[in-house]
Amino acid sequence: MRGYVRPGNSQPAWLFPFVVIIVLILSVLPLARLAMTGIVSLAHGGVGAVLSDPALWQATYYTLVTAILGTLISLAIGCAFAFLLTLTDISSKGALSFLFVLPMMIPPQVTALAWVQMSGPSSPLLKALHIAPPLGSPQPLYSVGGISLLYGVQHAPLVYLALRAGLMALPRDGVEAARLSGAGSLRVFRDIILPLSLPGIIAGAAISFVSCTGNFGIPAILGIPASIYTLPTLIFTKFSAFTSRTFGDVAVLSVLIAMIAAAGLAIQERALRGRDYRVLGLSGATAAFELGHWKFLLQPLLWVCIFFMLVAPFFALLAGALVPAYGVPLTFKTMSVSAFYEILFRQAVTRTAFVNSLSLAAGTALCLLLVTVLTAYALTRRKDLLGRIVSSLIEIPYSLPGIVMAVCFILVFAAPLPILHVTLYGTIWIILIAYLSSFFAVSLKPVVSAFHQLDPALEEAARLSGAGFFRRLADIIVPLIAPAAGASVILVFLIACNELTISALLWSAGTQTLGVAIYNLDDSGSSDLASALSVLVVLMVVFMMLLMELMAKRLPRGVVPWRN
Amino acid sequence: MAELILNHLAKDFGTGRAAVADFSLKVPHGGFLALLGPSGCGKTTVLRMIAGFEAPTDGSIHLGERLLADASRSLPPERRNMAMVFQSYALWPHMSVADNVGYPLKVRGISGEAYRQKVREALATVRLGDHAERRPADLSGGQRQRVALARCLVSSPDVVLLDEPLANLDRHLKQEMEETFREFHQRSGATMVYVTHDQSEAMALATDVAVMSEGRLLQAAPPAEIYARPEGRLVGGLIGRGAILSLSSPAGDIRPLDWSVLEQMFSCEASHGPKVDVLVRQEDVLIAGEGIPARVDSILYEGERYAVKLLLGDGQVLRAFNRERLRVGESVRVIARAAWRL
Amino acid sequence: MAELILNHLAKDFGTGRAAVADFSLKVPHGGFLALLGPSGCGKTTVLRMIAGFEAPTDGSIHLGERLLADASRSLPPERRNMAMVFQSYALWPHMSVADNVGYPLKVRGISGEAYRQKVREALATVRLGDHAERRPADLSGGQRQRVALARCLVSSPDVVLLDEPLANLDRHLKQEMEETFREFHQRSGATMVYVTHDQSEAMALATDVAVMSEGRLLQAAPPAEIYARPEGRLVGGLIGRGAILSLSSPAGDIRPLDWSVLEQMFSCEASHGPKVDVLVRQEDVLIAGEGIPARVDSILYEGERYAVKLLLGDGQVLRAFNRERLRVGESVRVIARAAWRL
Amino acid sequence: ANLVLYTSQPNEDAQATVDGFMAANPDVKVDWVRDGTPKIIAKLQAEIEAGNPVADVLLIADTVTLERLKEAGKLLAYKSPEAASYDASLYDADGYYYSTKLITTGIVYNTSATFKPTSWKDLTKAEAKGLVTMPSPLTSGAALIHAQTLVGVDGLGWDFYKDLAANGATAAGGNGAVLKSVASGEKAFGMIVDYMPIREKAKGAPVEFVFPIEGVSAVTEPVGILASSKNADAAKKFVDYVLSEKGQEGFLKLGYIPARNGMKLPEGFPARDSIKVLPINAAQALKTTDQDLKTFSGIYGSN
Ligand SMILES: Nc1ncnc2c1ncn2[C@@H]1O[C@H](COP(=O)(O)OP(=O)(O)OP(=O)(O)O)[C@@H](O)[C@H]1O
Ligand SMILES: Nc1ncnc2c1ncn2[C@@H]1O[C@H](COP(=O)(O)OP(=O)(O)OP(=O)(O)O)[C@@H](O)[C@H]1O
Ligand SMILES: [Mg+2]
Ligand SMILES: [Mg+2]
Repeated sequence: MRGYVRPGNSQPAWLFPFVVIIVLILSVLPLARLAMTGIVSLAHGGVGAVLSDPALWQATYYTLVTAILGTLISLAIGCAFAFLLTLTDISSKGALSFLFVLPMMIPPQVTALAWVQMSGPSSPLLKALHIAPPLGSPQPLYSVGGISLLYGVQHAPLVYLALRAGLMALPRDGVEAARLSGAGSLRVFRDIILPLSLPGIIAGAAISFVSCTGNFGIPAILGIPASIYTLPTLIFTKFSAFTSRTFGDVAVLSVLIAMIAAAGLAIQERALRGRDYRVLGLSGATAAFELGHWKFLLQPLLWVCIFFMLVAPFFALLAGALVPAYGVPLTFKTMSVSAFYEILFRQAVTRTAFVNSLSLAAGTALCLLLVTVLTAYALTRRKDLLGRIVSSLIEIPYSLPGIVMAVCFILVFAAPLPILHVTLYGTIWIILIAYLSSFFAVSLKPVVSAFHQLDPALEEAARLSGAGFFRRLADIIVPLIAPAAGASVILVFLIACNELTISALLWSAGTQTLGVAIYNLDDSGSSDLASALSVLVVLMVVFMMLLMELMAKRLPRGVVPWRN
Repeated sequence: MAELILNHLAKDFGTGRAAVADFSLKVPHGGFLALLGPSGCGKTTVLRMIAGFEAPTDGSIHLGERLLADASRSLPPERRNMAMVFQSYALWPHMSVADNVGYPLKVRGISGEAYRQKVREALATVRLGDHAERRPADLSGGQRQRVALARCLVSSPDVVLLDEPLANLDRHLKQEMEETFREFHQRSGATMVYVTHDQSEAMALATDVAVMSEGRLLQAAPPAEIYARPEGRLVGGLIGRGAILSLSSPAGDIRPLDWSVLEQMFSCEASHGPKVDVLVRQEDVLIAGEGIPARVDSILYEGERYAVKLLLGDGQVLRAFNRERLRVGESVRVIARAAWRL
Repeated sequence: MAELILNHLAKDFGTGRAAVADFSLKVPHGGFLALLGPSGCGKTTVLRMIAGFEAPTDGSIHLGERLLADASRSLPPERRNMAMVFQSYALWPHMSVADNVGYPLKVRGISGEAYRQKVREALATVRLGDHAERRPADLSGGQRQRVALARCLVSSPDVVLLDEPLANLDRHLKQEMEETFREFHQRSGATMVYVTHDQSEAMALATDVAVMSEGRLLQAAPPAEIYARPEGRLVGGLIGRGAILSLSSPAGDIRPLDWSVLEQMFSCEASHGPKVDVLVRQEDVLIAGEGIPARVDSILYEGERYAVKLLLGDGQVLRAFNRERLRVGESVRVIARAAWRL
Repeated sequence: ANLVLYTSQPNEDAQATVDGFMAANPDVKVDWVRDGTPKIIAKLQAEIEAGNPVADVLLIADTVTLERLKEAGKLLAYKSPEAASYDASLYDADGYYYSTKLITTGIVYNTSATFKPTSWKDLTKAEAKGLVTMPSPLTSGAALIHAQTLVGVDGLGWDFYKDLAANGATAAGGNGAVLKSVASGEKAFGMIVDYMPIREKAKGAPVEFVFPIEGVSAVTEPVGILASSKNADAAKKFVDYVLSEKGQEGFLKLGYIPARNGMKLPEGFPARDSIKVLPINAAQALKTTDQDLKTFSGIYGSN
């Protein structure tokens, strides 16, 4: 009986097993290896000690609170931008959305420091306004609120990108029907647009939440001075005082983080369950709202956001690159471009780091796109427990701090692979695999939510045309979810470009990445060089985005997120 | 509520040809206008402009004294108190059937028992009482269309716009729904604009029929009038069934022609005098023992009767109905009881 | 290519009532089956099972010797070489009209001039030659439907499934498209299954008509047969127009009844003997000076004629056509040329 | 295979050290990996756990860490002939590790500060209220050693840290963060490792470094060979090199205080005998590390 399939199933028989194997390699293997090590190291007792440590529960509490608050803030900012820039007639949309994606390229530590300086006693902004607090007054950002705020700012572009794709699939006539029913713009927004874009919003919230639980940079800078420890910073301190129990402690902490992430995922599942978001009939015409005089309020507001999220930190970076040392005031006399000169023409490491990071980021984004489309396809057509387990397994690596994932991968790959007898450790490939594992969730989210909105008839028509699985994937499904796929690629690319901890632990001579290079420069006191390199990275990303802009005409509609 | 006035309305999507051009029409208060025309002629576009989804590129729309839209400004759809059945239904996939139908009420602040009562009634009228909790995705095509219908009629709109609202319903339901429209129209006094391809629907329901083609209004008149006295080849060809013949002009300028005149015209030599277009309705052609000779070109079974395509001696086509099956190629003689000079 | 066999087919969506139940039917090789039935009766579901989008919960589908699907396995749609016009069109919004139409060819590896030629032809048949580069979103409803049609007919499928393919077209286009179907059917010899609500369409095109209701097959027969000899009230009511009367049983069990028999039946006292259902077609009722008395209950203008609803003395309804307008309430006498005992 | 060095020295310093070594030993090639101490240790431990440690030689922050590795049996004992020129307190008696330089932790202040601190206690003065910052022992190895050292000094102890906390001092990130906030004027005073402010001052930053009168703590960037090394011979050469006069001069040039006796001091430092280095017992410190960290976060958890 060749060629027959189980009834009611549009996926080839191999697809789900294939997804399971991918997840086994990328998630289960490294996590299980850490769990094993953890169990061994705790074999002589000590679980009790870890679990009864009040610091642990304190950290869990702070992780939860900051992650939830941070998610809410990033949802607020990201949704506002997504809705305004996708659905309304606000002007300079292109520029705004172009700029809104960029903050992801500024390392969180830089943003955090820039904000600390902006809001602290030496803030040029506050000084100019004569409201600078006196020297020595407590820094308001060193608090749960500060951490959450920065989480929000850092992750808002994630929400924006995840949501935008869904908004583009909103059927115009559904909105029109609601308006004709007498619903004003706000009402239509609440009753029709919001519920219909729920898959996108929830996807964005989930990415943001999971990012928050795994973030190290922001709580390290803003939390530690106020003794606010989150689970990632706590894990870091465990590593800094290494004992025989450390792996056990880290495993326990990781399980906690994983549980928080899985709980988030469960909430997400619940919120989406039993609903139907398939856009019936023809999509292709997108909804549009006229803002009227609200424009005059909202437009400047968006620019203010951009200022705080992008311009201010970027100028902090730029200023740092132009002065020879910290604390030297930036004047025409002190200003020098020698840092740029040094980075561009003297440091050999710069070029390798650029090449490594770009190829790693591009490789990760593209590999993940492929895997993601297949996985999302398999998962949205499968509603059973196994499917849910697989999706949580995909989620966990991204929710863990980079240092944990890096350790997992060292544990798995430091020894030569069995049978093949090759050692991946120390090559660029292990970083690639670790990236694939870590960013799988980021890449998956927008694509899954796009699949939720797809009218199945469109695929059915292709099947009846005789298109086999890969054929219709390439011709119909991928172009239909193009905005989501584009968002996914860009998200992963930007995050991977900037990645630090994983590559820091997995790198070796010749495979250092931009994140590592910047960190090392900064760590060794050459903050001017570090800033210069950061500025160059941002400029490079801008340049590449402009290149995409040029290519945009040949790409399916909606792929490039700053074009309408 | 007042007269709906379309004033030199035009819409150009920038595709090189205007979708609607110079469209002027008045629908009296409480009127029921049927809009007919070939596919792609701009009917939906006219409705969308009335509803306020498209801004006219030229001209204006008034409801009584009130300006609804012109090229520079436009009242938003939610302030027009209209209702519409969309050609694509435009149901909200995240709401149940009952919620879809009840939404216009909810927006108007109706709730509680009054709300439930109205929704129940509306669903009962479209025979979907027991599908209230389903999702639109789980409905058949006709059921979706009925949900859209129920949603359109549930509130008390001033103007109701119907874009082929019965296209996917079977004959029985269609008749029932026509009855519902008639009742709704009488009860509410709303002005209705109805796009359809089914002429018997249009004729049965409308107080006025407007025929358009390629974005332009060709003729607007009450149904019996437009059927009996169509203006021009296009309207003649579009309304009703029949054949347009090119015959030599009869004496005088009388337009309704009877068999005596027609017989003369048929018998005239082809070269004689100027030609005029004459519309001969299919039901007026009788296959009888007498009259002019013709050959059966093709027949089509329609259940009730056969539609017969006849070829006249000079190669022109004539159409007739016949209760009996004729043989293709058979020679017959036909008379035309009546005809209309276009 | 071979016979399409539906064998005790059933589909239950778990909504409490089966969408299709115990549906058995054979469509001969090269046959043209019209599937009629009220909205929501399961027509689309049958098509979707034939195409392979839904798995039957019971029964099986064969194409000749080849099993297409049963409850446990199913040949995927892409290996069935069928084509379908979806009720919702299912056009791909990211492709131009030409790409939409050409996709089945592309998948089959046809390219170059042959490809362009075929696409051009298909678009020309549906009168969309000059819309080739548009996006589906920029088309009118009828134009979208025509794109779906062109896509369906462009390749050489073994089985063609048409789900109300002409619902949104005007009468002229509809006729042209019917012509196209007929031609395509003759040329390709494909087996066609055609869902429609328009009976004259069904009668004109089909070699067989199947009538279903609530998921079950009621009757399948050639058009003339099903029109002349419907089985049971449901089919009698669904096919054609007319009225079903409950009259006292005539002598014998002859089913076609003529006026002489009918007159007797009408004149019998209501209490006499057992009742039978008698279908009186609307076109068979003549309003004449003679016959049984009736009162005009309502009239409906249809252009060509008026549809008249008559009330008999005992309150039963009879329907007739009339060329002239009658007054509501007027008393008339009618005869019925023929009738059919159901 | 090449000799693999794991180090926590800054990039340029590591490169200079390796270059110097390779110039002296042209037959040995060195691959080096640098990162912060916690990360490099996490990496090393994970490799050990996986059964394939890659590193041969470690050159990292403090003796406490190497003491821990020694106790876990991960280090190779090697008696370097150069040890003779070193103070006995600067290397392990069994030869498991040798200190290579002294990185002291003292006080940095912004030149616009209201007074010049000379003693640790000055940081608890009212004029310094809310203006003091220090690296957190939880992120910086040197800061941990520093705390453990100061706690052992008579008259300072944990009470000193409590007074600091009461005076509004913060414990933030690493040494880099302290430098940034003092240099930018956000804070006026900080505890910091010596070379950072001295280098920045040379570049023009408005900071000044002082060696407090009570003395300074020091980390000594010890070098050690891993027991699992497959290049033990080359590793021994490396150890000999960094301890040799030539190797020590390299550190001197980079701006560090060499550990070897009789060496000069780098530019910008006061005379060697004016710097009082407070002693620390590595083995003892190791035992109390956990407790010390808890005590510390106990104090700074309440502000
Ligand atoms: N996915 C589904 N889930 C549950 N019920 C369904 C689903 N699809 C269809 N149905 C139900 O099955 C019945 C048959 O539906 P189907 O679409 O086959 O009707 P149809 O004969 O094509 O009607 P129409 O002429 O209105 O298109 C309907 O009552 C419909 O509500
Ligand atoms: N958004 C659009 N952009 C460009 N052209 C459009 C757009 N919408 C409609 N058109 C074109 O305008 C013309 C009129 O379209 P409209 O939808 O009004 O036709 P219609 O009379 O409703 O036809 P149908 O009976 O097929 O629904 C068509 O030729 C169509 O292709
Ligand atoms: Mg239309
Ligand atoms: Mg259907």
